Amino acid sequence: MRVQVDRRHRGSILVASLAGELDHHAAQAVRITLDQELAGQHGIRLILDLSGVTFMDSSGLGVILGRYKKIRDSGGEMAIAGASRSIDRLLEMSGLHKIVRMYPNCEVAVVALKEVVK
Amino acid sequence: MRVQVDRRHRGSILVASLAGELDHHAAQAVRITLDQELAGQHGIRLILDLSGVTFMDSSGLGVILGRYKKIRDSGGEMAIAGASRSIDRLLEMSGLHKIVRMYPNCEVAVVALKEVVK
Amino acid sequence: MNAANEMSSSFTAVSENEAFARVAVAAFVLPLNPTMEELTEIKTIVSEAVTNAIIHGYGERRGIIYLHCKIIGDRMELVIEDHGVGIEDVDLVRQPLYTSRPDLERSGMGFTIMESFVDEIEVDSAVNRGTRLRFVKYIRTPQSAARYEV
Amino acid sequence: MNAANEMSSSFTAVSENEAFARVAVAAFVLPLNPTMEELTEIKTIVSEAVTNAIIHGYGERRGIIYLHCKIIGDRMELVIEDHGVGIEDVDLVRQPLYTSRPDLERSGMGFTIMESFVDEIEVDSAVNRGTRLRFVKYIRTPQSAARYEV
Ligand SMILES: Nc1ncnc2c1ncn2[C@@H]1O[C@H](COP(=O)(O)OP(=O)(O)O)[C@@H](O)[C@H]1O
Ligand SMILES: Nc1ncnc2c1ncn2[C@@H]1O[C@H](COP(=O)(O)OP(=O)(O)O)[C@@H](O)[C@H]1O
Repeated sequence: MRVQVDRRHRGSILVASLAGELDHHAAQAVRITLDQELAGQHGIRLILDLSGVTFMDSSGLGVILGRYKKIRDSGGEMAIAGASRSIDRLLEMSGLHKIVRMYPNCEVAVVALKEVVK
Repeated sequence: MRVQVDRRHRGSILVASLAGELDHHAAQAVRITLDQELAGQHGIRLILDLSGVTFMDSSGLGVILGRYKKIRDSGGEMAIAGASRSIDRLLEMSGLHKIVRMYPNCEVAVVALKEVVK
Repeated sequence: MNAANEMSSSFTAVSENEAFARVAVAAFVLPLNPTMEELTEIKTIVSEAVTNAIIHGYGERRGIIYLHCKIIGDRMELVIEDHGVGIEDVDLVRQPLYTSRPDLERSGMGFTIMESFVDEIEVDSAVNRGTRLRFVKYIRTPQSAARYEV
Repeated sequence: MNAANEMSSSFTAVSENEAFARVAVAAFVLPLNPTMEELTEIKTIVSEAVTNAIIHGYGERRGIIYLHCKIIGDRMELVIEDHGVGIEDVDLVRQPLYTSRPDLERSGMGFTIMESFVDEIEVDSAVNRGTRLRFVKYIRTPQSAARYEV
């Protein structure tokens, strides 16, 4: 699984783009990579771009929920962008789509997240 | 495996484009489709376009050699176009590339075959 | 394909093999021409069951996972089995969001997802003997072809 | 991955399963990061051996094909076995272009191709008992990643 983290708009918003298959095998590396970015940051705004994720199961849900809780606890905001129909279905089953902001793609998410925190 | 047969230049040259995996499982259907086109034809000119073939093994060699013999026996010409590097390797191992004309793509093969039979 | 087509596989319980198991079962059912959605559901079931066998069934121990798949007509039967620690209270663990390993950030959604992606599910488990999941799924759309090449 | 990673599979000897066998082995060795060329070679070996078991080993009869794959470091061991008719003269059939079934338009190139795509090959066969092929192949390029997703 590839994870790429970009800083947008003078560092106020982080976009983490995941690509590949987000299963239990990939989860640990994704977790470590993301947590390095989040470490010691308060009020961070993170967009998880899932548009490159070709497969995901409940291990992926665990990673997403884990990051969501961390960010929320440190006064930040997290959003999901570009979830496929099948990922969307899993997010819905788990109730995650009720607590995490979801956007069709990264660009929309960036614009929306800037509004939210203003 | 998909097989598509096109007639080019007022029917004087047949182009059969194969797509998918040409293994033993696919071989029988490919054989039947091609032999229907060849049936009762004399002096036919066939270009086997392999550019869409994503996998091939020795069963594919058998199909190609079988068509080559039929066409040669009825006074026709056969050429292969668009073989990938790995298919090329198999054709070379079997000695087929010494007896069958090979071209990098379909367009080149059409031009060349028109010259050959003139 | 009137007679049954069957496939068994056993493999080392390591996380590298989660992808292998998904792909193997997907490739096996491909001649049924499942839709992309059905194929994703099948891969997800396999992934959940194999992951559970690795994390919960065997944990730190090495072990072997057993998989059996049988196709008759449009019916797929799938069995995934481990000889690990087993489950004490099957009704409890099948509840949505229940997980015995929140420390590993498990979501507790595995059983819920598996249940919603199959037509039948059967859980057999015995403590210190292991766990056996049996699924039945009908591939309802033999017409619509999903073509994959690996 | 210091300890061995192993996978066994057995499946109905029907031509639909040729693609399954190729894909399963390819998916299993993928964590070694083989090049595209190595992956094609591996799939081709599997395809040749499984096809031979179906056509020559079992012919009209139904039967089961056994496959075993083991990875230790960069070394892959692969065994493909049938319990079919067996081979009387192994030296004869290994010759390039030899085929006992020209009526099926077989090319007689299976053994030649398998031999040139592996580092070691071992053929064990007994008439009316079956045939067992054992291959060793080193994945020499663990660095260069070929990424496939199915
Ligand atoms: N193969 C297994 N062996 C032992 N326990 C299991 C197995 N599969 C599931 N369990 C138990 O069932 C619980 C719920 O499983 P599941 O719904 O997949 O959620 P999760 O894997 O996220 O914990 C697990 O936390 C575990 O306690
Ligand atoms: N599994 C097998 N069981 C019995 N005979 C076999 C088996 N594999 C190969 N053979 C014999 O070896 C011959 C050569 O095999 P091969 O080189 O693969 O060519 P082909 O399959 O095109 O005939 C076959 O024609 C067959 O007689």
